[in-house]
Amino acid sequence: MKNYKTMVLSNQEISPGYYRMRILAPGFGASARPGQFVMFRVQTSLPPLLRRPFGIFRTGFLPPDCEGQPPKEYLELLYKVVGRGTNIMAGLHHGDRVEVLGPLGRGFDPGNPAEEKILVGGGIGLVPLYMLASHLTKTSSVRLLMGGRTREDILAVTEFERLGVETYVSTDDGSLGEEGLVTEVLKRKLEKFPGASVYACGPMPMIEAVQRICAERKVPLQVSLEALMACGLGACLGCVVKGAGHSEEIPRYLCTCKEGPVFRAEQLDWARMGEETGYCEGCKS
Amino acid sequence: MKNYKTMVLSNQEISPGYYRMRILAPGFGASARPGQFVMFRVQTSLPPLLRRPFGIFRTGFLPPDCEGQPPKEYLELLYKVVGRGTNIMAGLHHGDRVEVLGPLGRGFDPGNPAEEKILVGGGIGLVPLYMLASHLTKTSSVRLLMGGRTREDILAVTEFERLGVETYVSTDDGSLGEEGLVTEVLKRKLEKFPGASVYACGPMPMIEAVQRICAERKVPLQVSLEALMACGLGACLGCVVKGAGHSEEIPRYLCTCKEGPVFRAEQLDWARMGEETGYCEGCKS
Amino acid sequence: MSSETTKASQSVTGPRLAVNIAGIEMKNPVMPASGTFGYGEEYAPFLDLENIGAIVTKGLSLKPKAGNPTPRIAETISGMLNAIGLQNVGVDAFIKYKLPFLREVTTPVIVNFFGNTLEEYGEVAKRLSDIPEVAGVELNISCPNVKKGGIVFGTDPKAAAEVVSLVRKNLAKPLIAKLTPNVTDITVIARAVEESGADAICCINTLTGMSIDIKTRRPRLANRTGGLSGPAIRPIAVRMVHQVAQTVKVPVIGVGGIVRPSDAIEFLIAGATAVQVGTANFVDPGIMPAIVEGIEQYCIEEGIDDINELVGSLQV
Amino acid sequence: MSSETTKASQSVTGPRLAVNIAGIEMKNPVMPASGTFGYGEEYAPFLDLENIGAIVTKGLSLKPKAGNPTPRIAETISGMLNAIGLQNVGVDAFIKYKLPFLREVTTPVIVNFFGNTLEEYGEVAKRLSDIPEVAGVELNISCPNVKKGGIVFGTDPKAAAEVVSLVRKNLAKPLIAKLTPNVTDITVIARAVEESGADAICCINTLTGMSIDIKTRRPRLANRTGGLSGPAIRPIAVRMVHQVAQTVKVPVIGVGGIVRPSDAIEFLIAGATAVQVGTANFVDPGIMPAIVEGIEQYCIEEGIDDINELVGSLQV
Ligand SMILES: Cc1cc2nc3c(=O)[nH]c(=O)nc-3n(C[C@H](O)[C@H](O)[C@H](O)COP(=O)(O)OP(=O)(O)OC[C@H]3O[C@@H](n4cnc5c(N)ncnc54)[C@H](O)[C@@H]3O)c2cc1C
Ligand SMILES: Cc1cc2nc3c(=O)[nH]c(=O)nc-3n(C[C@H](O)[C@H](O)[C@H](O)COP(=O)(O)OP(=O)(O)OC[C@H]3O[C@@H](n4cnc5c(N)ncnc54)[C@H](O)[C@@H]3O)c2cc1C
Ligand SMILES: Cc1cc2nc3c(=O)[nH]c(=O)nc-3n(C[C@H](O)[C@H](O)[C@H](O)COP(=O)(O)O)c2cc1C
Ligand SMILES: Cc1cc2nc3c(=O)[nH]c(=O)nc-3n(C[C@H](O)[C@H](O)[C@H](O)COP(=O)(O)O)c2cc1C
Ligand code: FES
Ligand code: FES
Repeated sequence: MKNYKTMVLSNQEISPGYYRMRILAPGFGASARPGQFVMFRVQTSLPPLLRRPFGIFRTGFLPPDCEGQPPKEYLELLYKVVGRGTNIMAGLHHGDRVEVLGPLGRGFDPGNPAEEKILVGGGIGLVPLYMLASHLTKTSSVRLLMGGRTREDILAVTEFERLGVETYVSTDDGSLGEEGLVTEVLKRKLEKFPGASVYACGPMPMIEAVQRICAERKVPLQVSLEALMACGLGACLGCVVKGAGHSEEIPRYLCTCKEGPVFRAEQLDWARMGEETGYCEGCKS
Repeated sequence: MKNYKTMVLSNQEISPGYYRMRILAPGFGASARPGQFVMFRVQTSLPPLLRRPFGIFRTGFLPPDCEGQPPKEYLELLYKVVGRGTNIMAGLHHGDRVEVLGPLGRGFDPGNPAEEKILVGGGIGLVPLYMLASHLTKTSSVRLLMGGRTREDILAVTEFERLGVETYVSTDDGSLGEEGLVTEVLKRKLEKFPGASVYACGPMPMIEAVQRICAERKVPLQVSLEALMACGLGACLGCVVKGAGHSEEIPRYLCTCKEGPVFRAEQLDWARMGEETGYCEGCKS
Repeated sequence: MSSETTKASQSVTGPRLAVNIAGIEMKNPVMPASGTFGYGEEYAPFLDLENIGAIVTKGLSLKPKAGNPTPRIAETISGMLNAIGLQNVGVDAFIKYKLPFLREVTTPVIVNFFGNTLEEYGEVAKRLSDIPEVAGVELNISCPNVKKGGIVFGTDPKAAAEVVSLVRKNLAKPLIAKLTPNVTDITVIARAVEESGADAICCINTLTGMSIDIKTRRPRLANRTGGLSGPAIRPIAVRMVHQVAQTVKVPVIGVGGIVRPSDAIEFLIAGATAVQVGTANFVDPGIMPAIVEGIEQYCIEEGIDDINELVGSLQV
Repeated sequence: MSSETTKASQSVTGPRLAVNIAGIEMKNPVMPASGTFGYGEEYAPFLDLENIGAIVTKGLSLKPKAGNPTPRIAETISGMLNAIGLQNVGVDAFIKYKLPFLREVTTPVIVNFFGNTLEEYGEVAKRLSDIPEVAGVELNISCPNVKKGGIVFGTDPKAAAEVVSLVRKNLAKPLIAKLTPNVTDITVIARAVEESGADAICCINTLTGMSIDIKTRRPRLANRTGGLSGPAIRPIAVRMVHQVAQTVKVPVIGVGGIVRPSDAIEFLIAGATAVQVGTANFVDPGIMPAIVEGIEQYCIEEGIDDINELVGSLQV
C-alpha cells in the first residue's frame, strides 16, 4: 500500500466509451491481490478534488526501452467514461503524471480448489474478475458469465478465454451471445454445477439478483461492491454499506474500502441493500 | 466587440518566460485600435474562473492551408508567465479551444501627425505600443525607448525597427543596451525633442516616473494602465482607478476596462496612484 | 380554426418556460444577479436582452456612491471575492441616464437598491415608485445600518422587517427581498421579510471572505474582506434556497454559483421559481441565453411541459 | 563548549517551527482535521506520524454512533459535502482499541469529541480526563442539542458557553473549542467560549450545503444536507480565523480548505497559531509533511527564524 507518483504508459479506447490504461508501477504486482482496487488521482492539479476508485484489472511487465534495463512493471485499469473524472482520464497520454494509491481493500477469498468457480460479471464489473480468474485457473475449473446491455459492453472476453476460462456471453439486446440477462445463464449453470462457488461484480440490480439466486440454492457467493469513496483507507467513513444484522437500533456499517470491496454474501444486509445506493440511481432505472 | 469562440494557431516561447500566441480571429483586425485589449479565457473548462486581460500585440493574416481558401486572420498576444492563468496558457497548443472577448476599452489617441512621438515601454508593457507604432509611423517620426531588468525582458525590438521606429534599449543590469532606467533615456530625448508626445506602458513605478518627467516639461502623455479585471466591460466596477480631482468626499473613479486602459495623464489622480495597486505589490519592491 | 392550429403548433414548439415572480411576468426563469450585469447596456453586444427573463440592475443608493478603494476583486479557488463597495451612480442619475436605454427593451427591469439608513431605503423606494419602466424592485438588505452601529440589516430579523415594511409602504410595485447568507438561520429572516410584505425572496448574496497575499502579507482586497461568489458557494446557496422555499409561501429566486444549465436546474428543483446568474456573466457574457437553452433541453428530455412543474420537485 | 557548538549548528539547520497550543507542545503547526484522518493508524503507511504537529482523532461520543444512511459524500466544485453523521466507535472502544497504537507515537494526541446533550459532553470529558496519552481535547460544538429541540450548541453563545464550562470542570487538560461557521457573528461565540474556559479555538468546521442530482431530482446525500469542506470554503475560513484572532487572546487553530503550503501560511498570517488539514488528506495522504516542508521553505525565503513571528503578521 503506497502512493505511487507515477505516469501513464498508454491509454487506449477498446470499445466505445471504454478505455484501458497502463500505468508505470514498479513493485505493485507483488503486493496486489485479486479484487483489490486503487484510488486514482486523475491529474496532479485540481479539479477534480477527490480521487476515483478503480479495480485492478491486471499487472504485468513491459519490455524495457533499452537492452540491459529491467522490464517496466505496470498496473492496468479498465474503465468506462461516465463523468467528469473519467472524461479527463480518457484524455491522458503516455507520460502524463498521475498518482495511484494502492493496492487497497480486501480482495476475493480463492476458496476451495476442488470446487467449480463461476464468475459473474456485468459490464465494467468484469474488471476484478480477470485477476481472480488468472489465480483460480491454476487450480480450479473456472466459468465466466458476462452480461451487458449491448455488444459494446462486453469486454476482454478473449483474454479470459486465453486463461482457459469457459466464457458465456449474454446481452440485453442480443447483439452478442445470448439475448437476456446474465442471471438466467447463472441459474442454468448452477443446475449443472450445484456445488460451485460464485464470484460476482457488476451493477447493483445484477448483484442483488445473483444474491437471491445463490441464497435460494445455498451456493457460496462473494460480491465486489462499489460505493462513493473519499479516502479509500477507512478514515472518512463515506463508503459504508449495511452489514448483516443491521437495524436502526444496532447499526452495523462496514467500510467498502477497507472491509470490502469484496464481501462474502453473509456479511451483508441484503434486505436494505437497494435502499441506499445513490451514486448510481441512474443505472437502476 | 465580440466573444470569439476560437482556437490557438501557435504558441511559442520567444524569450525565457515570454510567449507569443496567435489566435484565429476572423474580422478582428478591422475593429481593433492600438491600445485596446482582450479578455482571454484560458480554457473552456474551469478553473481558472476569471478571464485574463491582455493587450493586442498585433493582428495579421496567415496564408491559407489550401489554395483558393481565404487567408486566416489572427490576433497575436505577447505575454509573460506570472501565475496560474499564464502558466496554463504556456501549455496551450495549435488547435486548443480558447475564447477571446474583444477588442475592448479605449485605445491611444494618435495625436498630431506633425509631432515627434516617443513611446516608452517597460518589459511586457511594450505590447500595446507595437500596434500604435505601426499606425504612427505612417505619418510621424517615432522613437521607442524600451526598458527591462535584463536582456531577456527586451522583446520584439527588431519588429519595431522593421516599422522604421528608432529604438533605444536600456536594462537595469546593462546586459543589453544602456545600463540604467528607461526614464533617464526619456529625459535626454525630451531635451532633444521638447515638442514630442509621449505614450507609455509598463510597470506602475515606471509609469509614475514618466508622468513626473512629462508633467515637469508639460509634454502631452498618454499611459496604458493595468488593473485587476473581472468583466472587462464596465459592469463589475472592479478595475477602477482614481480620476483627477478625486477625493474622499467627491470620489472620481474611472473604469480601466472601459474608460481606459489608455488615459491622457490629465485624466488621472497621480498623487493617489501608487496607494492602491495591490495586484502588483510584488513588482514595486 | 386557424388560430387553434397556431396555438397547437406553438405548444409543440417546446416546453413553457415562463414564470411569474410576484406579478412580474418573465419569458423564462433566468436573469442576471445585481452588480454583475451593469445597467444592462454593457452586455447588449453579447446577448439579446429580449431573451432573458428579466434585467436586474447594479444596486442603487439615494446618492451616488464611490465604493471602496482598490484592489476590489480577487480570484479564489472556483470563486471570486469582491469589495466593490456598492459604487453606483445614484437613483436619480440612473433614472435620467441609464433607464432610457432599458426603455427600448420589453424584458422587465428589476431595480436593485440599498440604503445605509432606514430613511434612505424609504426615499429610494419613493423615487422609483412612479417610474413605469421599473417592473419591480429588489431590496439588498446586506448593508450595514450606519445609524445602528453598523449592524447589517439583513442579519437581524427585526431590522430586516423594518426595512421591508417601510419600502412596502412607499412603493406599490413587486418587492423582492434579497437575503444575506451570513446568518445562523436564514429561515428566520425569510419569515420576517415575508411577514413584512415582501412579494418574493432572492437568496443568496455573497458570503464574507478574505484572501491574503503571502508575499506582501496583505489582504488581497483593500477593504480586507469581501463577498465570495461563484461556483464555490453553490452548495451553500442551494441549501439556503431549499430551506427558504420550505419556509415561505412567496416565490424564491435562487442565486449563487450558477455557471451551467444543470446548476440552474438544481436551484429550480430545490424550490426556486427563477434563478439569477452572477459571476458567470464575467466568464462568458453570452451565458444566460445558453442557460435558458439548456433548461429547455432538459425539460424536453425529462418530459416537462411547464417549467413550474420542476420548481420544488425535489424527491425526499 | 561542545554543547554550544551543537546548539549553534542546530539553529542554522532551519527556522523554528514549534508552536504551543494551550500547553500542547507541537514540533510544527500542522495537524489533521478531525474526521479526515481516522484514528491516526489509517494514515501511518503514508507519512511518519512523528513529523506532524499533533494527531487529531475522529470525533467521539459517549456511546458508539452509527452515523447517517448512505450516500454520505458528494463531490462539489472544489469541495465536498459530507454527512457521515459522526459515526464513531465511542469513547470507551477508542480508549481500548485505538489508543494503544497512538501510544507508540510521541506526537501529541488531541481527541475530538461531541455530545447530543450537555451531560454527554460532560461524561466523555470525564472518561478522557485521566488518560495520559490524551494531550488535549477538541470540543466539537457543531452538534444539535437533542434536549433543546435540536438547536446547535455552537450557534448559540449561551449553549456554547455552557458546554465549554462543563467540560472545563470535568477535565484538567488543554481544551480546544471547535466552532461552526454557520453563524451570523463568529466572534460572539468565540468570546463566549474563551470566557467559559477554552484554552484555544479551532475554526472552522464545515458549512452546511446541499447538492441535487438533476436526473433523479434527489439530494445527493441521504441526509439531504451535509458539511461543505475543501478549497471552496477557504476564503470564508480565513476571514473567520482573522476575526476570531482579533477578538480573543487564546491561540487560534485555522482550518478550512488547506491543500498547499501557501494556504497554511495564509491562515498563519491571518492569526492562526497552527493549522489543520482536512479534505486534502483524501486527495494526497502524504500531504501534511509536504505542507510542513513548504512552510519551512517559505520561512527560509522570507527570513523568518521562528514561525511564531509569522502568526498574525497581517499588514493592514
Ligand atoms: C472499489 C471500486 C472499484 C471500481 N472499479 C472500477 C473499474 O474498474 N472500472 C470502472 O470503469 N469503474 C470502476 N468503479 C467505478 C468508478 O469509480 C466510477 O465510475 C468513477 O469514480 C466515476 O468518476 P467520474 O468522475 O467519471 O464520475 P462522476 O459521476 O462525475 O463522479 C462524481 C463522484 O462520484 C463518484 N462515483 C461516480 N460513480 C461512481 C461509482 N460507480 N462508484 C463509486 N464512485 C462513483 C466519483 O468517484 C466522484 O467522487 C469502481 C468503483 C469502486 C468503488
Ligand atoms: C489592460 C491590460 C492589458 C494587459 N496586457 C498584457 C500583455 O499584453 N501581456 C502580458 O503578459 N500581460 C498583460 N497584462 C497583465 C496580465 O493580465 C496578467 O499578467 C495576467 O492576468 C496574470 O494572470 P495569471 O493567472 O498568470 O496570474 P495570477 O496572479 O495567478 O492571477 C490572479 C488574478 O490576478 C489578475 N492579475 C494578475 N496580475 C495582473 C496584472 N498585472 N494586471 C491585471 N490583472 C492581473 C489575473 O487576471 C487574475 O484575475 C495586461 C493587463 C491589463 C489590465
Ligand atoms: C462584482 C459583484 C458586484 C455585486 N454587486 C451587488 C449589488 O450591487 N447588489 C446586490 O444585491 N448584490 C450584488 N452582488 C451579489 C450578486 O448579485 C450575487 O448575489 C452573488 O454574486 C452570488 O451569485 P454568483 O455566485 O452567481 O455570482 C455582486 C456580486 C459581484 C460578484
Ligand atoms: C469526512 C469528514 C468528516 C468530518 N468529521 C468531523 C468530526 O468528526 N468532528 C469535527 O469536529 N469535524 C469533522 N469534520 C470537519 C473537519 O475537521 C474540518 O473542520 C472541515 O473539513 C474543514 O476543513 P477542510 O476544508 O480542510 O476539510 C469532518 C470533515 C470531513 C470532510
Ligand atoms: S472511502 Fe473513506 S472510509 Fe472508505
Ligand atoms: S473589469 Fe469589470 S468594470 Fe472593468
